[in-house]
Amino acid sequence: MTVTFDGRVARSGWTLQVDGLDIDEGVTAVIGANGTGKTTLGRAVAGLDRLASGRLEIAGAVADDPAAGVFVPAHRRRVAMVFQDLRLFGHLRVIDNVAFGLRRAGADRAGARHQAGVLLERVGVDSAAWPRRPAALSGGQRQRVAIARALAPEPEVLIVDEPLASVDSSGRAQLRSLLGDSPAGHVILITHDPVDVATLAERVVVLDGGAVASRGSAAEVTASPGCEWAATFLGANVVPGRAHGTSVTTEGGLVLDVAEEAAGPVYVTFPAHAVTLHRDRPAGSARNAWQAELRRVDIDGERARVHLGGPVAVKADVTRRSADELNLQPGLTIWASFKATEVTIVT
Amino acid sequence: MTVTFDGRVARSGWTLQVDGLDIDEGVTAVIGANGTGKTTLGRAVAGLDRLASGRLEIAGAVADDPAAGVFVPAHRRRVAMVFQDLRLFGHLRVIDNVAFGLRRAGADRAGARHQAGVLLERVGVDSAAWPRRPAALSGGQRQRVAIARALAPEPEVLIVDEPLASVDSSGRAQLRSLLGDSPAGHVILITHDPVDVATLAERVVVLDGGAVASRGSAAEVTASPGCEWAATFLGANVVPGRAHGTSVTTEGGLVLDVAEEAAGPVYVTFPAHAVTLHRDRPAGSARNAWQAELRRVDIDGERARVHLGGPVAVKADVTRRSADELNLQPGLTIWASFKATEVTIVT
Amino acid sequence: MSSPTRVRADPGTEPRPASRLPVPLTWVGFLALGLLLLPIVGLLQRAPWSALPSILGESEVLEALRVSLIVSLAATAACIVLGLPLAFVLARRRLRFPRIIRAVVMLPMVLPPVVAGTALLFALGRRGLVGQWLDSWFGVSLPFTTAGSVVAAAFVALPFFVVTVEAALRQAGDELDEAAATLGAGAWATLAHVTLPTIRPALAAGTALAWARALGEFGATLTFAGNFPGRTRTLPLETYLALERNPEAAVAISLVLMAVALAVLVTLRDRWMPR
Amino acid sequence: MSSPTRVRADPGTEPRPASRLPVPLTWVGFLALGLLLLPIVGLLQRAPWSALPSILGESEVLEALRVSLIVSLAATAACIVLGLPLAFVLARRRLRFPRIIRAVVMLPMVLPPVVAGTALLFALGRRGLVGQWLDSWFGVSLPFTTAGSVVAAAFVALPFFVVTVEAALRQAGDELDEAAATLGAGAWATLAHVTLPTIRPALAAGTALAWARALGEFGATLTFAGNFPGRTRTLPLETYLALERNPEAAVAISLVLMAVALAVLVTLRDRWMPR
Amino acid sequence: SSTAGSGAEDGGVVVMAASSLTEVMETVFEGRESVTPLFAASSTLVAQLVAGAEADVLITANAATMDRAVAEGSVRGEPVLIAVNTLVLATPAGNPGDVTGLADLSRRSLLVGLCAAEVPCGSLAQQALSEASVTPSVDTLEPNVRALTTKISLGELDAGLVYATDASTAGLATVDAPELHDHRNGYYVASVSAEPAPEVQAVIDDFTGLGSTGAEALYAYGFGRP
Ligand SMILES: Nc1ncnc2c1ncn2[C@@H]1O[C@H](COP(=O)(O)OP(=O)(O)OP(=O)(O)O)[C@@H](O)[C@H]1O
Ligand SMILES: Nc1ncnc2c1ncn2[C@@H]1O[C@H](COP(=O)(O)OP(=O)(O)OP(=O)(O)O)[C@@H](O)[C@H]1O
Ligand SMILES: [Mg+2]
Ligand SMILES: [Mg+2]
Repeated sequence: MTVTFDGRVARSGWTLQVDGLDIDEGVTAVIGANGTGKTTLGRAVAGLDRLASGRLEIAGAVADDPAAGVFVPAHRRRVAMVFQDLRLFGHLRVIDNVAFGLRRAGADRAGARHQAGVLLERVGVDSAAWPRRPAALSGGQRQRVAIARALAPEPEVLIVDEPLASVDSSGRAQLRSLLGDSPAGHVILITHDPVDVATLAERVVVLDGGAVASRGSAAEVTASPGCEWAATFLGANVVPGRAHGTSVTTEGGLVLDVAEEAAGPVYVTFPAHAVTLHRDRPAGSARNAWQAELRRVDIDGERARVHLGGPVAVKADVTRRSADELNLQPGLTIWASFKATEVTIVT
Repeated sequence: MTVTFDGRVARSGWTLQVDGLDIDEGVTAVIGANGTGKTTLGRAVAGLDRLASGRLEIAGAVADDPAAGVFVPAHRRRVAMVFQDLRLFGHLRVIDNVAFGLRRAGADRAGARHQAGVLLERVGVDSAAWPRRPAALSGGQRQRVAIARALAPEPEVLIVDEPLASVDSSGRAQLRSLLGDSPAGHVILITHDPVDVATLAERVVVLDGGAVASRGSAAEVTASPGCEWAATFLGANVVPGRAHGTSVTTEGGLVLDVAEEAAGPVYVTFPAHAVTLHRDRPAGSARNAWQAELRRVDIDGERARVHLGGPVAVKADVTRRSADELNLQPGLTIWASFKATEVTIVT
Repeated sequence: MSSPTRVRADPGTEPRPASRLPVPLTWVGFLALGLLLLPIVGLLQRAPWSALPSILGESEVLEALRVSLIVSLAATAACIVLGLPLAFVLARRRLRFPRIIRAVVMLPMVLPPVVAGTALLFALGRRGLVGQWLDSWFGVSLPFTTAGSVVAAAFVALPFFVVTVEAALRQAGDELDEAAATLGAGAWATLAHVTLPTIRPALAAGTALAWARALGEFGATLTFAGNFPGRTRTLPLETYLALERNPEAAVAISLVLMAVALAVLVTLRDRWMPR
Repeated sequence: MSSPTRVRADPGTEPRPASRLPVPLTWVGFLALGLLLLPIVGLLQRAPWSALPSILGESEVLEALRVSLIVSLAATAACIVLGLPLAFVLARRRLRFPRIIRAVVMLPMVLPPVVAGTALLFALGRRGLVGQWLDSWFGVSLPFTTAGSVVAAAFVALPFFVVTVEAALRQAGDELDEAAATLGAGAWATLAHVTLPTIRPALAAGTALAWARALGEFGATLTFAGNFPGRTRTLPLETYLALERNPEAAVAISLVLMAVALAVLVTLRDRWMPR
Repeated sequence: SSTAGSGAEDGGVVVMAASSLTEVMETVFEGRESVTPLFAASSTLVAQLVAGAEADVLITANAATMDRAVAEGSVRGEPVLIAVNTLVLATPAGNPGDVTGLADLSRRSLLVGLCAAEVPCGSLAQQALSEASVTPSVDTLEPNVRALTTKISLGELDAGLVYATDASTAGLATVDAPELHDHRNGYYVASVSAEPAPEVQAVIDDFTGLGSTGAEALYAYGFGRP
């Protein structure tokens, strides 16, 4: 079963245009900068925004097709959504918020509450909080309730819009595995957390400016992120050049050895963590070595992301410890290298 | 100048009790599991919740002291807050949301809007969005507006409650540096993001169950996290034992060598990344080596966190690559070791 | 960090600080309450307390009370049944001339009650626009019946309900409705389980307003439905007639009216609207 | 994934799908609108269109219109000035007997207008509870003055405003007020720049209700303030008197009343309340 | 500062009159700037006087309300009967119910309205009907004549007993009913103060003196001579 999105959603002054996007079963991460249309995409799939043109299919059935005059309303789509702004029902107790979808599907009150309790336990909301109104919960507790509420009716498609943003770190691991094991056929996971992408996503869709910039497995998208933002997000370097056999000449004149043969204009992509930094010219097998100027270092926990200028603009991820050892400072001239086997060629 | 918090905030059925917490200038991160009182602490400092007893001082002036009958209302405290649920003014344009605090401080409309525009640019909200209502923004854009709004009146104390939760990764770096450079004397940064703690916080306060579990510099708190949750969050191991000279006998009977002298019951703490894993008994100087049972492996991006059982329950952080090389599987018996110099002793 | 405010040292029962009202506002609020109560105190003060039992024991008064309750409650029910949909249409549908339609809804309020009653006769009377067909096709004639009183009371009370509820719907927005839809709630379920509970304060207010208006209604009912004991004579009519003969009795009957209103509002309204 | 619904293929102008109303509800809504309009159509149909210009040209009618506008607008202003604080006190203060106080506020609504006027005389008349002191200390006497008409109209209209606004305040909560406080807004600034704009639909509704009620008010004004041309004779009184001698003229005057109300509501109300 | 007329002080005269006299009074006082008429139901006028309204002359549409004003001490002058109004049996134009006499009021198929017993036209009607031994099948007891005439003229009622003056202003058809001839209601005038100022007395005399303009206007309008 697949969700097929091929159409346009129009807002005043802004448009999301998605051409032939197939979302297969499993977890699909949707990433992109703020305001690129991730939430809009989710809303259209859920039936909260209408297509202005095109066609949306869910599991083989047409859900929205303005030309044919078909529109399946949200409540008939079996698509649940965890909203970015939560939208819990303020007048209902926490347990009844979660039981809401079950009740609508016909469960009796006791049964629905029982099941809701099971879910609340799974998302880590203490039973002391169940009879309270959402307003009497902390932010993270509320977000957990929102996740439980969307899971409850066992939807076919589960759209989660930054579901872990204010969940604490231990809860995150717990909820991640919950989402990974979700019985929903499709989980559309809108996220700004690279860890979500790395640990959960079987597929990644990159949105940029209201259009799909890239799609595929995490590795494919890292290789070909489609836009600057995603490249940074995924830690990929994208270097344009011209291929001749197994070498590529970059615009800056640097000749790189690659493991694949190609010809003509190509992009050489390789992850930031594949780049090694050295004080002196590296010995050994790595032929792709060059002298670069160190532009900036971003410390990110135990990891340091080093931005290099020179013949090619490249990012390198090193451990914080080696950054300290190398005494990396902006302005420094340093050797960079990567192995030919780490490279993907995109034509 | 300091914010001194020494008191109790009472909710129905829940209490935050903070004894003599001094929050100095600069960025103080407040961390803790969901529902431990981080937001409540911020609200009390902002003047949105009252102390039930005790005393709150901001920059030397008493802001709340129920026994003395003193309560400085929120609007006179020069304490701004970025709310976890944003609370943008729906009836005002984006630019006027940001100009709000400036207007209240006496700026004229044009001047306030000008300054608001400067701030909106800094937080990365496109000028096309300025005349819109917040409802017509994406989630991340809204969060940026909330940050700009709180920064605008140049508060003495800036409380930011998970300000980067739904900001995209590139925006996060930008906003982090903005918060780090904030002209506010104090930034109280409530966060679930270890990167915020690592990159921004000069001081860390750990809350657990409505009380301060630990406080100090990031290193101090990592050494002595005060609760299981923070230990995990900060990647620290905390092992109880009994010290005699430079060795500590754990409850499980293991004898550890440490670099400090101590006597009596102590905690041995060391970061997870200080633990090395080996297939075979390690040679060399590391005397603190033992055989452990591998319980679980959490893959987190390029890092793998390995949970070990055996004489001591310990977490070890290794690269994903070495996890693959060692072929770490739950159930495996493996050697663990750390260097005596990596250990801190807490009595 | 200037001028700390001294407050009562009892934070446990204090409202949250931010919701504190400007002090002069509170004064004016209590002043307004006092002004509102003044005429009622005046009425109480002039009430013929000693004659009260005998006046209120009159079977006519009890009968008028019965009619009043039936008519006002039936009219309130009609207001809810007709007014809720109308409020939804006004708040949520794209209409062609929204301003005009919204203003038109309020017109019955500005008509002097006697004119409102006359207008109802023009429309639903035996010779009225629609009434003549009701009469000749179904043999239904509204004037001089309890049903007619209900129609008249509902006509004057409906705008109050509609306007109050419509405002609340606009304030509430549709975010929660969307959430309900993604959880499988159809239009009706969303209405019943999400939208209406969200605007409950306004629903209670609108219902109370409509009921109070229907209970006090007098001119339109009289003009459209007449005045016959046990059928169309409500307490306000009884009061009006008593004024002609014995003003003291009129005051006494008004007290009954107020007591009934107070009892109903205190027991019912706050049941729907717990703090 | 069952039974797709056929819809108009014009999504650009469609309302958002989730805010679609149940179809029968929409029907009932339009039915209610029709029922509400029916009597007004009846009135229009019987209006003496040919005699209209001469009736409306009478200086008395114009004078009554002037008095009506002055009285109703002044009464509305009084309702806002007194009613806003009262609504805030009811919604935001901890009161000792909240249910009773809230119910008491609605009592003026259930009093038949004539009784309301009598009650006002008892309280504020020259021999009244407070009126006697007003008279002997300040030489102020309200009955038979325009000020008296304003008092009477405000007394009957105030509850409508208060109840509507109070409900909206409860629905709005105080989250945004807190945000304003942290940005340096004191109680007044928060009120003006945050709380009131947030409940704007209800403010507009309450004001419109109060104004319409004051404009149509008749019994209490007549009883308390009398009926003097150019001073206390409002359009509804003019209508009432016209009914005694020339019912057609009464219909004509009612039309003026409705036209004025429509004009004011259409131009003003939607200015405060853009969609 | 305060009231409608401050009587003798400024030479103006405030006349409170029952609202059924609106039209006549406006004719009578046409061009007399010093006289200010105020209209309302007789009972309302009395309530206003009791509450301290300043007026010089009170004209009520029945004896009971005038008596009450006297009993309350609000009226000190001697009430004088100035006109009477007779009950008639009125039907809508064209007499759709084929009413031929008082006895028809007991027909159940007819929609019949009377005034409520609390108001003069109602008590008069009751007297007349019981003297004629007619038990009417009543559908409504209107609290004032105006409401009753409106309903008859709109055809909502087939018949009713109203004052002759109201029947003629509203253009109702009347059916001759001899049983009604003796049932009349009196209009009374009285000075509010015991010693009326001359200009106040002049207004009263205008109605009480034989052949005076006010009284003639009343008769011309359809009221009966006392
Ligand atoms: N009205 C209330 N009644 C009872 N308990 C409440 C109420 N409001 C909040 N609480 C409880 O107070 C505790 C502290 O809440 P707080 O919002 O300060 O947590 P937090 O540390 O900010 O958590 P999070 O990371 O989830 O935002 C929570 O356990 C919450 O359930
Ligand atoms: N009512 C509106 N009028 C005009 N533009 C709008 C409106 N609502 C949203 N937009 C714009 O639509 C774009 C897409 O918004 P969307 O919420 O889908 O972004 P997103 O990818 O979810 O971003 P985020 O990561 O910030 O949540 C944004 O640029 C936003 O400014
Ligand atoms: Mg979004
Ligand atoms: Mg929180």
